[in-house]
Formats: sequence, structure tokens, C-alpha cells
Amino acid sequence: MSLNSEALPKSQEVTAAPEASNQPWEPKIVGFACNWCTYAGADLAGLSRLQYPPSIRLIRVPCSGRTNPQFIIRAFQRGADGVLVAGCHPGDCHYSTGNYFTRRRFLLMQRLLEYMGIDPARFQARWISGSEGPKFQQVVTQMTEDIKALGPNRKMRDVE
Amino acid sequence: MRRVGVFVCHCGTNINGVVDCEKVAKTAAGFPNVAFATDYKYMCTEPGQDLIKNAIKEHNLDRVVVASCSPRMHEPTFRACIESGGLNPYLFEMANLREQCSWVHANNKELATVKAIDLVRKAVAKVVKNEPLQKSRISITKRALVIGGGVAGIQAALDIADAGNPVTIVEKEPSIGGRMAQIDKTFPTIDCSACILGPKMVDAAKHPNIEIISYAQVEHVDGYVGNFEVTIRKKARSVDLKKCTGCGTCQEKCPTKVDSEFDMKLGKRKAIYTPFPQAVPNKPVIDRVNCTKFKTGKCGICQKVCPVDAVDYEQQDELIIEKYGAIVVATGYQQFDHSAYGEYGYGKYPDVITGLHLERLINASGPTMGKIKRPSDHKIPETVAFIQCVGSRDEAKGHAYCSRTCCMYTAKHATLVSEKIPGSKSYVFYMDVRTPGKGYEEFYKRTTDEYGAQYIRGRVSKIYEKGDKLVVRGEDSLIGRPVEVEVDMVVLAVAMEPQSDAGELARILGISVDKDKWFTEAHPKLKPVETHTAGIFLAGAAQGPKDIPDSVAQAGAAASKAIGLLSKVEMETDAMVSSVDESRCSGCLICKGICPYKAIDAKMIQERVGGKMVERQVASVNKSLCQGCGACTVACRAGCLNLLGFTNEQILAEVEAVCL
Amino acid sequence: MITEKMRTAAKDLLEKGEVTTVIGWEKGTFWYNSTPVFISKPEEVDRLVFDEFCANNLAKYLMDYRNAEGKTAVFVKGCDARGVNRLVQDYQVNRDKVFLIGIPCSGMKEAPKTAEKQDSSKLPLLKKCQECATPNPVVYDLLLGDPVSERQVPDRFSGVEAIEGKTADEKYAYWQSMHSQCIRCYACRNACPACNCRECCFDANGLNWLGKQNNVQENQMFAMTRAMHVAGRCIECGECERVCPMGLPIMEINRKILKDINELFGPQDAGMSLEDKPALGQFKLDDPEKFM
Amino acid sequence: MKYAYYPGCSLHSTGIEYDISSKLVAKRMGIELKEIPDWNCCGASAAHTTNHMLGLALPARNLAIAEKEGLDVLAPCAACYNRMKTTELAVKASEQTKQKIANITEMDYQGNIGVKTALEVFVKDAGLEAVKALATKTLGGMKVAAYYGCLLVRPHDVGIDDMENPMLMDDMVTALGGEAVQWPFKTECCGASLPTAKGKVGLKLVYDILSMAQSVGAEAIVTACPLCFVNLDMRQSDLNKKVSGSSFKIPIFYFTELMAIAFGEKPASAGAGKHFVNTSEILAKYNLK
Repeated sequence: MSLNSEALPKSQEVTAAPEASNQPWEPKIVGFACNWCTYAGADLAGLSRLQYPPSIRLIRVPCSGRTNPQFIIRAFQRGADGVLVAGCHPGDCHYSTGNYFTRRRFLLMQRLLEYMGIDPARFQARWISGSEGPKFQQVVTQMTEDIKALGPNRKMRDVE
Repeated sequence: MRRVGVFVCHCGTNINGVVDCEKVAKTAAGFPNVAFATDYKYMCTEPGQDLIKNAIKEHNLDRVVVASCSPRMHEPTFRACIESGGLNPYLFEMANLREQCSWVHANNKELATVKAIDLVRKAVAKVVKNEPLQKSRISITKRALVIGGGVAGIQAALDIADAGNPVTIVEKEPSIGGRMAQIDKTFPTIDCSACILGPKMVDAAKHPNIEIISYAQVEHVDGYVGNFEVTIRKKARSVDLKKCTGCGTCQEKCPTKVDSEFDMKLGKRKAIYTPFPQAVPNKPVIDRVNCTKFKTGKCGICQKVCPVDAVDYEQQDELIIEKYGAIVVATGYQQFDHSAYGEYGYGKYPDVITGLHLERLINASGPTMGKIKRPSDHKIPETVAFIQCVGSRDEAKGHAYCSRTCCMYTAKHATLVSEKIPGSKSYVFYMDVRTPGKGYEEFYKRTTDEYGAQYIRGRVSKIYEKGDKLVVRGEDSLIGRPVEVEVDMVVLAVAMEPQSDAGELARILGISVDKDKWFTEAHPKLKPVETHTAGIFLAGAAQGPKDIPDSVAQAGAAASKAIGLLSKVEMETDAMVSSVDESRCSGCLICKGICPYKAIDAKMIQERVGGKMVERQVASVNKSLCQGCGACTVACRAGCLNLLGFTNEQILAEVEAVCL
Repeated sequence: MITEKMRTAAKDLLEKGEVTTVIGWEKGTFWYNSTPVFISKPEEVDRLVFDEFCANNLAKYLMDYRNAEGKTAVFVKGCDARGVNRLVQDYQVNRDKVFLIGIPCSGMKEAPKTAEKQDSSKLPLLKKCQECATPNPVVYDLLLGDPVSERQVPDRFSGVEAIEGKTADEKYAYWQSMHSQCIRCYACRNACPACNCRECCFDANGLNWLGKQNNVQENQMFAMTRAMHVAGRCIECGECERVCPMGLPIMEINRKILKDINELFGPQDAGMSLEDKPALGQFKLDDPEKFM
Repeated sequence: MKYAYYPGCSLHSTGIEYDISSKLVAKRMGIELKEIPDWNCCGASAAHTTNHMLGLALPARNLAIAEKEGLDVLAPCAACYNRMKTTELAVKASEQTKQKIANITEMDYQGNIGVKTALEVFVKDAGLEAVKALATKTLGGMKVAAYYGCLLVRPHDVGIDDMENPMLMDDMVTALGGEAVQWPFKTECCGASLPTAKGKVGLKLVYDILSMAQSVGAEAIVTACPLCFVNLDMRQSDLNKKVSGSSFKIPIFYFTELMAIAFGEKPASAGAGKHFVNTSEILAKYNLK
């Protein structure tokens, strides 16, 4: 449907080389990162060469408050194994109040997903500041571990 | 079908050392909408940028994706590049292959490459949905409003006015001057306050660019940066400023005496009065609460004696509405009320006074003509005890914060007392002596060494009257013994606290206050004089306790920010702002409450329904106030609020792309 | 007899010209249904009835009269009244243009299985009425009859707790079985006073919030999104559930969110007054912090 | 109204007058007092300085017994009151502490009942009007300095009146037609046990209070604490011997004594005959015989 996804080659195909097959399964985590804190924190992790699993794909948003719960549902529908929403610590929001709304919205969202039968480990929200490269590394690593333990997400998926 | 160009940067080996850039480019070439894809060693270099510009022409690309480092690093660089290549700079996206891929997945080249491809696909998917954006421009009213006519307000006004901008000072009291006008001498130089403030007040009054509206208050503020519309209430002065010459006859003749606020109720003023002789404007007001004419209808002497018949009992409050480009808030502080301290007599002992009281007692033009006489029996005190941190650093009875000025003014007071009263003795009870400032520590040393003030480290637990003396009992925590001193007068260094109406003003201006009700700066370190509301700046103690030098310095800083703003004819606003699809907006305005910048407001539009024109409410975004956080877009259920550059379509496309 | 009072009141309002239309209920095709009616002529007021089958929440019909000449009168039970508050808060209805005639309501009845006449007092209350906590209108300009005493209602969150008790997979299976039945007729949305957007995001084309195909995933997307959209705004009238042709437990999702809002941000009862702001339209600095 | 009555050691010994007069006042006010059966030491001064839990457990046992009866406790002695109130608050504040205490006392005090002191019950709660109403005699302008000491006003949440300038007893004196002289030493330290243990220090404190009272023209001092009373009453002769030029003769009263007398009791039966400093003179002066 939207952005006629069928037309796009899937990364699996790209790496369809034989050695790819013996790559262990790597979960796919979609991350929504606010531009001022978490995205900067992720960049810092890079600058400090902190290694973490290649499972996460960050989508840059100006503020965690820009993240619409519908984005999360859509990600799961399209086959994400986990979703992370991350922004500035309360009180540090570049837009002063955005993350307070994030907090309310996703406290509810988290519980709703759980209510619908999605394992809570698959949806996480975190505060990661621009100086917390190590925290970003640790969050992604942890989340990847947790999700690996759960295996690929089949719930809510409409792909394949 | 778009024509996207994808440019994969090796960044030397930074990216290429881990990610197979060639493979990434090749794969990208196969993506829908991608017309051209290539990789190159250094995209940000001159040749790299030329490569992009040429490709735009050769393959007539309409969108560009650069897969290199973090957009936080080079987004501006490449936007400029494609703009000079003939494209709208916003038809551009970056894929972060360095900070968020090669550098963090060095140990897994294969999956790093897979991720790199995903990130490029994501960028392509997004850029396809990008639309050309234009920065909008707003005009700026070349006039500033300064709220508060204390030393900070005056300084800010003078600086802004000297830069050639009209300035209005709105002062609550009948005269400008503020707290500094009440002070006798200033530390650490002991030069007379009036001698340095007076000239500034006169400069302000005479300045062609400065208009002083005293005895007035800001009642309402509309609009936004560059275009504030401010309603000022000029309280009825009962004196026609145009006619009045300030001769003062009315004040002499007025029969009604009232405690003078300016003299901390230690002296008297008339019912028609100027707060102090050097007042600016030096024209009186009638205090209608105490004036006999207003109370009983009789009297009316001032009107009779006024040679130019300027006295007007019928005068009404006047509302002035003016446009301003910038606002400086310099409303200062008020004194902490020490009646909270039972051990100091609940404010009931007449001879337990505050620092400002002492200032008036020392001041040559004060109620005692500069003779330090204690209030109760006008006896000259031979022994004086000073108690510091009354209401400061005391969460139980006062405030948690340090008021910053008390240590120094207490030292000053001790010095002045021993100068004015030969053979007198001063005791200072303190917690810590904090003297951070040029010449401050030296001044404090002089106070103890040359002027023989006796500093006792410890809190005072009780003050009680014994005959005509006051017994001050405390602890000397350095020797661990209780101490008792009998003195004639006690001076409390009471805390500075926000004006009681600070919260109300904050609401009117749409700025915020901190836990102690001081106005909050936009950033504690990097934006100390800005507020979260563009175009509104802070000066002086209104932002937190400050002494005169700091207030003046900050006033200058606030002024320069205001000048910078007013120096432009119009200012550019960010292109990535929210926009409303009015045809779909139902005007529920939930977005309005969520916007931290008050950028969203209701607007009425006309539309044709069933053959007749009807009015309908919709949300409308003020592009010059919107900072592009996008909070409103999520609040909007119908999704008819969208953040340009981060639209729902764009983000959904990204989600689709990375999930494949 | 309320019906009499209704007719007099309506007649009076229409004759005096204080309102141009009166929205109420009239007897439907069968003895066990009463359907909305819109009356603009005094002589027609005798069509109005109030019996134990006036289940429809009339609040939302006011939206159709936003641009009407003069005032519109509407009869409001407890739930309708909260609905009106919702619409006024959302600026969809101008309080000054509506005249609210309150009717205390002791609950509406299920339609019987068979069509032949029977003693309606034997019929069970509608689910939404069994759970109703506001039988009396919370806002009105004129009140007919005496307030009914607050009924002892079963714990409105018991259903939610039952589901919360299941394991993740059981929950998922449960909702799958429910949402696989959804035919996306949008009746729930259309009946809901909180769903008052000009154009629902699911109808907007180009945005692709929702796939057009009717499969369980998209149905889930719809259900969860609608739940989030009415979060803190749902007035618990239960219309969504009542009108659902597939009998899906929609209120179990709305109540789940309501329960969480109460636990996390303090008690909220949307539509009880015009003052209270929706939970997601505000925040407290000391909201629970679970994301550190 | 009915209270569980906790006399504590003082009111059965040195403070007997307080005991007698309190009971009389209670009777006049129609308040029933039921002494707590098998009560134990409140632990004042000694216990809480040696072991925190002991300091809580001792009063807790007494409170537990009273709780069985479902009665609030009336503890006239300031020290007893202070300890019991401290315990009450501690138990109400923390489930954990409550458990710990229960384990020690092997009785569970739930915090359903609380403790009050005589000044609270007879003046604060009863109200000045009630006090006036019961008075058959007036103090006739007797100049009285109200002395509260520390335990009734400190610490903040335990105290029953303003920490710096308490007024309850002053108001009572005024209500009974006396003149409550205002003075700065209402809450000075009376020396507690120091006059015995550290004579110099302790006596100085007593001396300061008495001489301040004298200097503000007080004819009598009224107090609500047995220990204060003893120090102020018993030490006067001692001071007169030791401190040259001092000749204290200030009668000290428990506020309950003055109340009882004003309510029509014979001074003797109210306990006023048992003081070290003679009271008959001043009582005669204001014909309160």
C-alpha cells in the first residue's frame, strides 16, 4: 500500500549471499529519537566508538512529543520487532514541555499495547540526553537482548 | 515519479572501512524514485559538493540524499550545496552512516552494510515526500518596552535608546529609581547611591528616545516577537502632568500626613506627594486612599494652592495601547517579611529593623537626616547586632536560596554604623560570609579589621527585650558556646524575594517562573537573559537575587539582545513549522493548550454551507512563534496539523522503509 | 408522565419561537424501539415519547444543527448531557445555541428476542445502562421529572481487570478473535460524541494512517487509534458498543485507558463539567516517571 | 467526655498538687478520668537518651492499654505528654515503627487513640468561654507570669502552642480575671535535672527566670509542668542562700490550681498548701481563700 512497499527490495534479499544465512537473526528495532537529546546521544555513542548491535534504525524527530502513537502501531504492523521512543529528560526538553506530553501519552500507550497482548519488552520509552552516549549504547544492547529472547514479533504484523 | 540522487560518502575509511559503500550505492540505484546513485570519498569537500551539483544538472535531479555523517554535523553544508545546485534546500535528506552505523558496528561489517542500506532507503522514502519550503519573514516594530524603572530597567532603557530605538519605561511607583534610590551608599566603594543613580534617572528622563510612564502597570500583552501589542494602565494620578511644574506647593500645604513607603514607614509623607525629592518625574500623585478630599469630599487645598491648577480630582485611569518589538522585564524584588520569625519577635519589636530601614536611617535625605536613631525612642544606638540569612538559606521559615547581596550590605552597614556613631560596636551573626565579587572580600576584611565589627559564626535563637535593651542570644559555633549580647538595635539581613505579583505578570507575558517564583531564563547557562517567549528578555533581580553591578551588567546584556532584534527590519523564521489544513480542522483547539509558545490560536474562516456563508473556527499557527516541536501535530486527532519537514507522511514513509 | 411533560415543553419552546428544532425520540417501527426525531412544528410534538427504549445519545445530532437558525432544543439523559459537554468543550457545539431539557433516566432496556408485545419491565437493562454512573443530567436548562437516585453500579473496571489477568498470548488471541469480526462500518465512531472531527483521519486520503483493506491488523490499528483518540475524552455513554453490529467489547478498551488515566494521573470523568481538561491535553511535572 | 488518665511518677509524688487540682478541674468540667490500669514509666529524660526504641516502647505500652478502652489519654505532666505524643506520631507515621514497637511491647498500639495534655483539654479544647462560665471567683487582677517551659511547645509537631510566644495559659489567666504579664522567658529552660546534677548551671537558669519574672512585676508564676514547678518553687530558698542580694518569694502555681480555686475549690484542697513558697499571702491578697 502506501509507498508501494512491494516495489522496494527487502534488505534480506540484498544480503541473500550465502554467508548471510549463517548470520544469527538480528531483531529490527525502530527508534524515534528527539533531535536535541537522544539523536545527539546516539551521535556521541558513535564519536566514542561505543559498539552496540546493528538492530536499531533511528528516525529523527524534532521532539519526542512529535512521536504519534500511530507511528508505533504502524511499525509493528510492518514487521518491527521492537520500538523505542526516546527524548530529553523531563525538564530538559528543548521545547520546554514536549516530553511531558510524551510521558503521559506513552505511559498510556505502553499499557494499552500490553493490554492488546504485545510483550512490554517490545515497546520502550527512555530519556537519553545528548551526553548519555553510553546510556544509548546500553539501552539498545539491552533492548536487543530482551527482544532476541522473545524472538521475532508476529503480533499485529500484516507483512508476509 | 521523483528523480532522487543518492550520494554515499566514504568519509575516507570512516564509513567505507566498515560499510560497503559501493554496494550501498548500487542497491540504492535500484530503489524506486532514485534516478542516480554514486559513492565518493569525501562528499563534504569541494569536489564532493561539485559532484552533487553537477549530478543535479546532468540527471536533472529534483531531490537529493547524502549518506554520510550525522545531519547534526553537515545538514547545513549540503543544504547550501544543493541550493547553489539550483534546488530548494529542503528537498534534501541525510542518512547517518557514520555516527550511527560504521562507527558503532565496526565489528559486524555485513550487518552494518545491511543497516546502511536501510538507512538510505529510509532517507529516500522520506525525501520523496519532501516539499520545497520557504522561510517566512515578519516585520519588527522598532520600539522596546521596559517593565520596571529600577537601576536595571533604567540601564536597559538607556542602552536600547542610545542604539537609536524608542523605549518606554513602565514603572508601578510614582517615580523611577526603584530600590537603589532608597539605598544610601553602595558597596564595595561606599559611594553614594543617589550620586550614581541620580544622573542615570535624569538621563533617562531627558533622553529623546525614552518615554517614562510612571504610576502605571502592564495590563495585557498580545502578539509575538517583533509585534507585541501592550495595554498599559496609567493609574489616575489626580495631577495633570502637562500642567504641573513640580513646584511642590501642594505638598507643603497638604494637611494629611501618611507613613512614607519610600522611607520604610520611618518617616511621613503627604497625601499628595512625590516619593522622594529627586523623583523622576518630579511631579506628585494623590494617594486617593488617604486623601481627605477623596475620603470625605472636603479639603481640596492642593487644588486651591496649585498655581497652574494641575490638580484634577476627576482624573480617570487611562489605558494606552502601544506596539513594541521587544520587551525587557526588570521588575526587581521585594523584601522578605520577617514576621515569620517568632524568635526575632514576629516583627513586633520596634528596634528590630531590616537592612532597607537602616539605609533610610543612614540616608542624609532620610527621615532622620542621616542620623542613625532607633525607631522606638530615637536614641542613638551604641551597640548594633546584625543577623544574616533571615529568610535566606532557611527552608523552614523562608527560602532555600542564598540572597547573594546580604553578606556585602551587612558589611557595609557595619562599616557605616561605626563611621556614623563613633565608639559604637557592631556584632554580625552569620552562617557563612560569601564575598564573590571584585573588591568584595577586601571590603569585608576592612569591615572586620579596620572598623572592628565583631563577626560571630552562628544562628541567633532568640531576641528579647530587657528594659530598653535588646538581648540577642545565639551560638558561637566556632567555640561551641552560647553567646548573649545586649544591644540597642538589631538589623536583619532579610532575604530578597520575587515581587508578590510576579506570577501574575508572568501569566500576562506568557513567560514562566521557577519554584521560587523568579522569572525563568531560557537556559541557565547559555541563555541567561532570554525567556522561552521570543522577544522577551530579563534584567536585574526579577530573574534572581542580584546586587547592583550584576543587575546593571545583566541589564546591558538584555538590552543588547533587544537591540539585536530591533536592528533588523524584519526577521526570518524557521521554515520547518506547523501548518493547519483548514479545510479539515474542526477547531477543537486541543493543540492550543499543548503549544509551549502560544503559537496556536483560534481563527474564524468563512465557508459556504447549504447555500449560505457561515463562520467556522479553526486553529491557526503563528509561523513566527512556532519553533517546530510538533507537539500539536500529535494532539491533532484528525492529523490536519502537520509539521513541515517532519510531516506525518514523511515519518510514516520512513517507518515503512526501515521495517522492510 | 415524562412524555407529557416533554410534549408540553417542546410545544411551548416551539410556539414561543425560543427554538427552531427539538431533538427527541419517537416510537419506532416496533414497540421495542424508540428512534431519534427532529421536530420543528408545534403540531408535531405529539410524536415525542420517552420510554425505556430511548437509548440513542442525542448529543451528537446537535452537530447537524450547528449552522441552523436560532436555538436547537435537545432532550438529555445523564449520558447525553455529558455528550453535550464534550461537544461544547471541543467547540463543536455552541452552548448558547442549544437548549437542554434534562430527563433523569433510570436506564434503558434491551430489545427482546422476539417481536410480539410483552411486559417490558421484565426485559434486562442495556449493558451501558447497567454500568451507568450518571443517570441524572449533569447540565440542563430545564429539568423534567425528579432526579433518580444514583444506582448501585457494578465495578466498571471488572471487565478490564479480567482481561488484564490473561497472559500476553491469551490477550492477543482474545483481541484477534474480536477484531477479526470487525467490519469497519465505523458505526462506533459515528455514534461517539468524542469522535467529532470534521474528517476522521481514517477517511482522509493521502495520509495513509490506515490501510483500506479490512484485515485484522488494520482493524486493530483502527481500534487502538480510536481508543487513543478518545483517551481522557470518552464520556462512557457506551454508544459505540451498543451500536456495534458485531457486538465487539469496545468499552473494554476505552475503560482500560480510563482506568490507567485514573491510576496514573488521578481521577478523570470527562464531560462531567466544562472545566476539566482532557488527560492528554495537559501534564503535571510530577506525573509518574517510568521511563528513566 | 471521658479520658484515660496518665499521672506518671511526678503526679503521684512531687507533683501531687497537679494531680489533685487536675482531677478537681476535670470534675468541675464534667470530664471523667479513668486512670490507666498498671501504667508504667513514660521513659522521660532517661529512656530516649539511652535507646530510641525504648523511648518509644515505654509510652506505647501505656497507650496500648488505653487503646483497649478506646479512650484518648490525658497526661498532665509535660514530659509524659511529650514522650507519649512523640510515640503517637511515630506510630502513625510509619507502619514499620509500629511493628517494631509491637514486637517489643508484645501489645499492639494501632494509633487509633492519641494523647492530650491538661492545658489542651482544660483550656484549648474547652474554650475560654467555658472556663469563664465555671469561675465563681476572680483572680482580681493578680499579676501572673505564665511559664511554659520547653516540653509543651517543642518540637514543632508535638507542641500544643506557639513555639516562641505561647498564649494558652496567659489567656486562661486573663479569662479568670488575672493580669497575664508579658515577658520574654515563657519558654526558657528551667534547668530540668541540672539544679541537682550541675548546681551552678541549673540554679543560674532558675535564677534568670525568677529575676526576669520579678523585673516585669509578676506576683506569681503559673506553670503546667511538674519539673518546672519543682525547680521554680523548691529552689528559691536555695537561691536566696547562695546568691547574695536575692530574696525570692514568688509563689508558683499549677494552672489547674488557679482554675480549681477560681471555680470555687478551697486552696488547701486544691493543693495550694503543699508548696515550698507560701501561697496563702497572695491568695489572701486577692481574697481567694
